[in-house]
Formats: sequence, structure tokens, C-alpha cells
Amino acid sequence: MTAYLIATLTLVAITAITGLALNLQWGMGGLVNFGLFGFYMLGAYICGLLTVQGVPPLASLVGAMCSVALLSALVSLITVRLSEDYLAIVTLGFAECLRLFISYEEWLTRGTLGIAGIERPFQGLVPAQLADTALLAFTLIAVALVYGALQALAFSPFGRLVRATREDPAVVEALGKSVLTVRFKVFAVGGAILGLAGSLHAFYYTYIDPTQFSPIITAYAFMAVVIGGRGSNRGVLISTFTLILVLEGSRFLVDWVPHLGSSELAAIRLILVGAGLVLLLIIKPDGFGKEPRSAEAEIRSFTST
Amino acid sequence: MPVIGPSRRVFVAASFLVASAFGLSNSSQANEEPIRIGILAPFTGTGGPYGKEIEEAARAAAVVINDAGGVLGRKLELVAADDESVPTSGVAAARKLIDVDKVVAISGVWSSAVVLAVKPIAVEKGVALTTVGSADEITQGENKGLVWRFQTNGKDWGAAFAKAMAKDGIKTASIMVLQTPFTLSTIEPFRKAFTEAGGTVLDQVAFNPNQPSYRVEVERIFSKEPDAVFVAAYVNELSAIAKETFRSGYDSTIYAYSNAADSNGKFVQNVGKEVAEGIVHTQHVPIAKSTAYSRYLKQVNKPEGTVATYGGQVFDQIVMLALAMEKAKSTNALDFGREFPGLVNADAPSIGEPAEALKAIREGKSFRYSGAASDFRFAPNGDQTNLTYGHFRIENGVSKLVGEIR
Amino acid sequence: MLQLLLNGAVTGLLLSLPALALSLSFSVLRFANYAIGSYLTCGAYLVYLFNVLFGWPLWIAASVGALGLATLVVAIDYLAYRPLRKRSGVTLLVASMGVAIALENLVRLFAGNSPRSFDVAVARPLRFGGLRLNYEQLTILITVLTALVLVWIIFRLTRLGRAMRAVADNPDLAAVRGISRGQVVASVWIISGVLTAIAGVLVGLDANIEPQMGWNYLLPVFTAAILGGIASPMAAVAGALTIGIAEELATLVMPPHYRMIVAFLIMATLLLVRPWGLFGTRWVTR
Amino acid sequence: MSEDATGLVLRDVHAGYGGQPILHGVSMTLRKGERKVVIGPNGSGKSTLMKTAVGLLRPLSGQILLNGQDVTALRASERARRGLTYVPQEANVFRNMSVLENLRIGHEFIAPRGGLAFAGRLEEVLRLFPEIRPKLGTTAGHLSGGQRQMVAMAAALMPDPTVLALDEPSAGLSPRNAELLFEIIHRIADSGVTLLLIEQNTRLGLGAADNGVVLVAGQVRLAAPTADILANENIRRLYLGGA
Repeated sequence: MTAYLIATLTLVAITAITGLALNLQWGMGGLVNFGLFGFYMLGAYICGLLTVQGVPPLASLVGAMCSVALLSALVSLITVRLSEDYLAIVTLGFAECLRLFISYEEWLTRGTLGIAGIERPFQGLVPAQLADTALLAFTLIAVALVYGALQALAFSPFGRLVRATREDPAVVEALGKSVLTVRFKVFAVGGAILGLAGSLHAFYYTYIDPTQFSPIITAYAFMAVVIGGRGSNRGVLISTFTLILVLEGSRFLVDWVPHLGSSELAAIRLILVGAGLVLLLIIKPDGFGKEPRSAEAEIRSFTST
Repeated sequence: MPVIGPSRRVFVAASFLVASAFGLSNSSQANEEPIRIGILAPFTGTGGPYGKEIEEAARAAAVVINDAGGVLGRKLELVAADDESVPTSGVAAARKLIDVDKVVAISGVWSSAVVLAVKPIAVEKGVALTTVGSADEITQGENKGLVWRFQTNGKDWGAAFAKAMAKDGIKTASIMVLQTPFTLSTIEPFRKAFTEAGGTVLDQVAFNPNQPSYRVEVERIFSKEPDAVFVAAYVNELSAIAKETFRSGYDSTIYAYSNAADSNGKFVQNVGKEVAEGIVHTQHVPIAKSTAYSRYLKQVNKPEGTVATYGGQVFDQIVMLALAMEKAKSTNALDFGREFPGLVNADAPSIGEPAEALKAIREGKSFRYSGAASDFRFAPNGDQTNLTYGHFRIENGVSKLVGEIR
Repeated sequence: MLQLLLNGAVTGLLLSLPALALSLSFSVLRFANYAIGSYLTCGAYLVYLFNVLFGWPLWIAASVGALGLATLVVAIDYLAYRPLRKRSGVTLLVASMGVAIALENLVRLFAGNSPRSFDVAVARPLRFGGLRLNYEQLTILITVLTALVLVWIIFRLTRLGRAMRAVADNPDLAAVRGISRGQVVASVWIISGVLTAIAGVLVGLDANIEPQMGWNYLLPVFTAAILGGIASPMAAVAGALTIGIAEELATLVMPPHYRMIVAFLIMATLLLVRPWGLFGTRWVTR
Repeated sequence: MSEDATGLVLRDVHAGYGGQPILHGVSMTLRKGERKVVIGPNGSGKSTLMKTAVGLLRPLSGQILLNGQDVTALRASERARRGLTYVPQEANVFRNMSVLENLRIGHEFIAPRGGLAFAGRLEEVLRLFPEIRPKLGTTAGHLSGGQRQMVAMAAALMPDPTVLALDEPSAGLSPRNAELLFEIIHRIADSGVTLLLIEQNTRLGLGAADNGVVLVAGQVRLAAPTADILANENIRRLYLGGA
């Protein structure tokens, strides 16, 4: 059981990092990145490919973070001209195309067969029984670092600028700041965090293939941010925990309701997940947390129109 | 303030989860308790159509074994979990099976990608992994005698298609392949064998799972009018493609896997007799002539002659696990896993009835188990060898065995 | 070449009904309904129920199924979306993801995972010289065009149509002009429900009925709607045709499995040049 | 018809956004046939008052009566059907629809069924606005600001309302166009409609009304005939910019 809890907590931590990245890009910056899972996948693949080439895991992780940050920043260039909904579909399409590319370009990515035997950080230094615990510790440190960095960013002048850009890009331009530069940075930092989350995914599973990455990752991240309360990093941490608890906890349904077929139970489980999500949105309108520097009234007037 | 409410609720839920899990793990420690085997199957997602067949077969086998007195005096208990046909969910479900339910083996496992993702955990935790996944990579690498494939590997199956075509006098063929590890693994061997036998491959297209339509692919492949088209896909894609081919007015013969083109009779039921007419499929046999297979069909209330390939294979998995544990007198997978080859490779009389086989082990008699899905033997790496492939043709809605290929 | 154009146009028409339904609900409710795919699936299964289990002729089954789906869609709006109406579009989008997951699995719970077909015999194609047109394509062609004409008439020439366009154009002004938003919202859902159910039947005829069928159409439908300019429903039809034909023609120059990339590139380029969509007029967010 | 023949009454209305009140107890009475203008500095709550009066904003407390009946709980669409029509400040036409369609929508959801026929009303309204007759087929979004304002007013007049509420009709117009528009407002007022007007341009606004209300910080500072307001030195200095 302990081993299962450790594994599940690692999953919570990775999802939390993804949620934090989205909270920066969409929660604070207002950029609807539906292609989140593509950047996450890219992080996993770059990290995985580098590792199996013999690059040390930590170096692969840094490499993945840098490359995803760069690519992500490039994608931000299209945001200038696109409104919210269009940005959503363009990033989603981009991610889907990326997945097609990874599925078919076998010479580079091993295609649908995936990459097996990815080495974890400190693999040789930790006894095998403690490997999962070590990875959990490593992941939790990563969560703490990302959380700390994003909190610092949220309270910094740049954080205010990001929020201002979300509220009214025209005003920011009028103040002589470049909206594009702000978005470029937001996408780059968010991309680096997604690269980190993807790399941790690769370390956790030690095997990656294209079917592991689907829009459901994006959906979970959005659920985490919306339930957590848009803009609140602490809220995201609480809501990811709740989310994974619901998703994983529902696997135990099988043990409590033994007289239904597994196909039916599997379906019931997912029905409950979907309905639970809607219910949570209805009964918990403001999520679990609040945005720093309470720009609440402003935010509310923004979201209600 | 807003934080207190939810976090308390989270805490309560978490402790509930932990408590229930401990309840389970404690109970599984007592010796008279049942031996647990995990069924990891695709109940939702791409593999959804096969999940039920897999679970039913496993349950049928467990009933047969338990009716024969169980294993080492204990009952077999199956715990099913949904892998959603996705590796990430598969890993989460497998971890729950291993760490919470304390299963000694994970069986079923349909998707090759799920197997590849679950394998490192199973090997690390010393849990047996029996699968119907077909990708060659599954049995490669250090598996500690834990990973056993109850399915032909892609290489042999691909070659079998080439042989079937040669027998049918096919000169030109094209390939439509679903982009998954298993389906792809049959393509190169097929090409090689088919060209060596003097055939010509005209064209090949790959397509993605869950495409809204296959019209483009059908148009491209069938418009060149090859004698045959090898459609390497599952029942959903094959159904759409077969219908599309028929109503587009093309006549090339479709060759497909039996688990797609028969799939328990569902394929014909889905596309109709007219569309299904003349489609050729292959699968390792005897299926139809085996004692174990008849036992399986009887147990799940299916008529004689039903071709349920995954079902037969999973039935064999559970029976073999039971026999191996009984023979090793251990529920530790590292011990009983090694017994697999000996149970089927022995040069001794064949037994197809699981109850008889169990009895034979208890009495120390020498025998070999002759499986439901095929009369297989095991290679040391975990692959089945020595398989015979059935060569079926659908005529008037029914699959007819027209020959055998070795 | 001509064959490709024909096939592409038919595929595009198939996309156009759900794309129209999507942008219709978007234009009035200002949120992208992610559950449109699972509505399509539900519609197909409802019709399957009447057609195969009750043995009714397909067109009767389809009519009853369409009404059934419309009722379901209105009920979902009442239960899930209405309590969230004051919230941001993205909150509603996330809620619709929840609805999508729940609905798809509700179908799975009752109908299982195996692919199914309507009780309609598959027939060989009609041939016009070298051009082949199969009966499903013909059905799609006639049904979709009829549906589109009807929707156009409702839109342009009826009181209800004016009310819908007014709410889409300016909800506050529509309210002070005496238009009850609640009724318009309900009508929009009913029309979307009917259109989506018809699309479900056509997709089921074209491929299979299976729990994932709507999900598979989700991305092309969204792309088509956005290509047309998501807030202008009739333009979604043009967007759908563009996608259908472009993907088909793309296979002339690249492997078919990459044809989605072509659709994506067209969309991305177009949005950069005309950020308000192909045929849409400029529409201001917020 | 109620016995005291009042058009619109607001009683101690508190209203605002997100729980933050902007109006702090506003009361006013608009008699039948009266022309009343609300003036006041920016942010004094004029628009909030208007939105509350027509039903786009629900008051936190207080009461609103229309023709003697309590309409506080009714939505804008229901108040419109009871004879209160409204021309918002911006976005006052359906931009993607033709002028004719705008007028039709102004009529068909409000006018009682079996009441005045559309064609008849259209003629009457076009007599008030001869300028838009040639533009009937044009898409409203393509009109100039002044023309759009006219279409908006015409649409609001289509159902033959008892009370017409205008929110800053001169906003965004050139002084010349604003003058022209107010000539039309005079014409409308002369047709006998009860008029509630909010106007930034106090000179034009006061010129078009019988009575004025000065709103400051969400409270009524002064309610008096327009002539008295124009004569009031303090008000002149504070709000009329010495005009």
C-alpha cells in the first residue's frame, strides 16, 4: 500500500507542476494553451531520447526544459493576433500534429513503439527498493521549487505586468510595454515548467509512447486550475491533490461494488468523474484559493462578462 | 477560510482511501485467503470491444480451477482493473493491483503499449505478467521468467499471412496498417515472406487509430486494384474499412487478423453478411478442435464454433498460472514463473481439461497442457512457438476453416 | 481528382452539421461546447435503439432519436450549464469536458464497446463515368443540404431565427427588445441537438456506431467551426467544406496519415492573416 | 392604466455590481407624458440608474413601479413587454442585421399579439425618422454613429411604448450631429411618449426635458424643473461648466 501511495503522490506532484504551468500561462497570463499536452509530451520525449543516448538524466532534464521553453516561446509569436478561443484551437492543433509526427517519424522517436528503459536521476546511487521514494522526493522538490518561483513571480512587478496584460493588453501597450514580450516570457517560463513535468513523467514511467499523451492531460490541467481558483498557485496544489484522489480513488470502486461487470464499473467510474467535475464547478464557484494581490473585483467583472 | 473546508474533506477522503486499502492488504496476508490474480483489460478506450471477452474468459478459467479444488488448497480470486487502453492509466491500475490488492500475477493485458509500460513495474516487483499483446519487444530484455506471451508474435503472424496469400494464388497485395506497435510488427515479416514467395507489394498506407473516416486510405489502396489487401487493424477500423471498400465498389480480397474479422461473430453482425463475404483471416489454432477451448466455450455459454481468440488465450493464461503455482508449490512469481515452459514443452501425453491437469500435477504424473487458443509450446524468452495458423474464409456470414499453415 | 473533390465535399458536409451546431451554441452562449462529440455519439445510439432494437425504419428512428437528443441536450443545459451561466467561457468549457466524459461512458454502460451498425444494407456504388458515388454519400449529400436549407430558412426568415441572431449579436439589447434569452437558449439547444443527432446517424452510416465516434470527430468539427469564424454559424459550413476538400487534396502530395497537419496549417495560416475566421466578421471577445 | 397615471417610479433604490452599491437610495417619479433628464458628473451612477430602471440590473433593495405595477422582480424583456423600452448608450443596434430587421425585432417581441400591425407602426415611426427610410436594407453595423442612434430609437419606438429610456444619445456624436439628434428627440417627445433621458451634455439634455434630476455619488442631489436647474448658480458652476 505504501508503494501505491508513493506512486500516486508522484503522480499528484507531476500533475501539480503541469497545473502550475497552466496557472501561469492561463491563470495569470490569460493565454488559453490547449496544446499543453504537446509541450509536456515534447519534454518527456526530449528527456527520454537524451537519456537513452547516454546523457545523464539531470542533464537531459535541463535540456528538455530549455528546448521546450524555446519552442513554446516561438509559439507565443502567433498569440499576438489571435483571440482566446482561436489560440486554444491553434495550440491544440499544434500539439496533435506534434503527436502525429512523433508517431510516424520512427528514425527519430521510435514511433508508436515508444522509448523504454529511461534512466531515472540518481538511479545508481539509490537502492532499488527506494527508487520510487527517491523519485517522489525529487519530484516534490521540483514542485516546491516551481511553486516558490511562481509565487515570487506573482508578487513581482513582472507578475503585475502579466496580470495587467491579461486584463487589458491595450493599456499595457499604451504604457510603453510590449505585450508580445510579456507573452513571450510567459510562454517560455511556462514551457520550461512543462518540460520539467514531461521529463518527470518520463522518469516516473521509464517508458514513453505517443498514446500516453492526449488532450486529457490538458483537460486535467484545466480542471486543476479552474477548481483551484484561477490565478491561485496554492489552490492549484490543493485541487490537483483532490483531482488525482478522485480519479485514483475511483479505482477502488471495483472492490466496493463487486456484483457488476468490470466494463460497467469502468464506465460508471468515468461517469462519476465527469459528473463530479461539473458538480465541483457548480458548488465551489471560486475554487480553493484566491489570486494574490486580490484583484478580485477586477477579475470577477472580467470573468462575468 | 476557504481552504479549511476542502482540505478537511480531502483529508477525510484520503484516510478513507488509506483505511480501505489497508483493510484489503491485511486480509490478503492470511494463508487460507484466496490467491489473487489481477486482470488488467481495456474496458474503455480503443481496446474497449475486447475487454469483456477477456474478463469473461479469465473468470471462466477461475471457476474451472476453483471447482477443481483451487490452487494449493486456496481459491483463485480475480481482481479486474481498467487500463482504458492507455499506458498511463494501465500503470496506475497495475500499481493498484500489485501494491494494494497484492496480486501474484497480472493477466489479460491487451494493448502492447500498456504491456511495455507495465512490464518494468511487474519485473521489479516480482509479479508475473501474461499478455495477449503481440509486439516483439514485449519478450525482449531481462524478464526474470515473469513475462509470458499467449499470442503469436508479430513476426510469425505476418509470415503466416504471406503463406495464406500464396496458397490462395495472390500475386499482388497492398497493405493498410494501423499505427500501433503490434500491427506494425506484422508488416515487415509479411512483406519479406510475400516478396520471397514471388508476390509484389503495390502500396502501403498507415493510418491513425480513431480516425473519423478511412475513405482516403481505401481510395488510395484499392484503386490500384491489387489481388489482396492486408488490413492490419482491429475490429472497429476493419469494419469501417470493409464497408467503405464494398460500397466504393472495390473487389480486392481483404486479409485480416481473426480477432478483428471474426471477433466473436461481432464483425459479421456489424457489417452484414454481404460485406463480410470472402474476407480471409488467420489466427493460430486449434481453437476449434481443442478440449480446453470447448471447456471455455461451455463455461461462457457460447455456441461451439465461436471464434473468440483473445478469450481462448486469456483462459489459457489463468489455467497456466494455476498449474504453475500448483507445480512450484509457491505463489511467488519468481518461483512459479519458471514452470511455464515445462508445463507445455514436456514430451508427455497432452491434457486439455484444466481439472485433469491439476489432478495430474497433484499426483505427480507427467503430462503437457494443450491449450485452448492453440497447442503451443514456450520458448525460453516467453514467446509461444510451434504454432499452427488457421486459414479462415467468411462465407455466408460464417468463418470456415479452409486450411492450416505451419 | 474529381473523385477526390467529391469525396472531400461529402466529408465536409458531414462535418458541417456538428460544426454548425457548435458555432450556433457558441454564438448565443459564448462558450465552446466540448461535449458536442458525445452529443453526436448519444444521438447515434438513440437512433440505433429505435432502428435496431425496436425495428423502426431508419428515417422514423432518426426523427424520434433527434427529438430525444434535443430533449437530452436541453436537460443537460438545465442541470450542468445553466447554474454556471454567469461564469467565464473557459469554466463552461471545462464543465462541458465533464459532461463529455460522463455522457460517453453512459453510452458505454448501456451499449458496451463493440462497434454496431444501423439496420441498413450496404450497397455497391452508383457510377457516373469514372466517378463513383455511394449510397451513404448520396444520403449524406441530400440530408445535409436539406438540413442546411431548413436552418437557413429558420435563421433568416422566422421570428425565432431573428431572436437567435439578435441574442448572438447583442444579448443585452435583445433583452430590452423583449426577447426572452431563456427561450432562445432552449431553441438553440434544440436545434443543435437535432442537427447533432442527424450528424450522428450519418457518421454511423458512414463508419461505425461506437462510443468513441463523436470524440473522433471533435477536432475536425472544432477546426471547421473556427475556420468559418466560430461566432457565425452558417460560415461554419464553409469552414467544414474547406477542411474536407483540403484534407482530401492534401493526400496527393503527402502520406494520408499526415493530412491533419495540412488542415492545421491551413487553419493556422488563415487565422494569422484573418484572425476573425474565413468568413466571419470581426468579433470582439469579452 | 393606473389611477395616478404615473409612468415610472423608483422608490429608495440601492443597486450596484458584485455586492458593491453604487446607487444609495434613489427615488424619483416620472409622470405620464413627462420628459425627465438625469444629469450628473462621471461616475455618479447615471448608467447604473438606467440599467436598474429598465431591468438589466437587479436592485439590492428598493422598488420599481411601471404604470402603477411593481416590476422590481421582472427582467428587462418582461418590462419591455409592459411598455418600457430602452436605447442603450453603446451597442444599441444589432450590427449584423439590416435596419428593417432591427425595426422588426423592436416590434415583434414586445407589441401585444393582435395589437398594432407591423406595417402600420413602421409607417408611423418612419414618419418620425424620414432619414432612415432609404437605409432599410442596409446592415446596421455599416451605418454612421448618428444614423445608428436613429435606428436604435426608431426600434425602441416600434412597439409604441409608454416610457422610452434613452442612455446618453449624444455620446460619440459630433456637436453638429448631436444637435440634429436632439431635434429628433424633441419630435419624439412631442408625439406624447414619456421620456427618461440620461445626458452627459447637460445643455442639450436640459433643453429637451421638462424636469431634471441631478445625481451625485449615487444620490439625488436636486430634482426640479429644468428652468430652475438652469437658474441655480451652484449647479451651473459645478455641472454646466459655466455654459
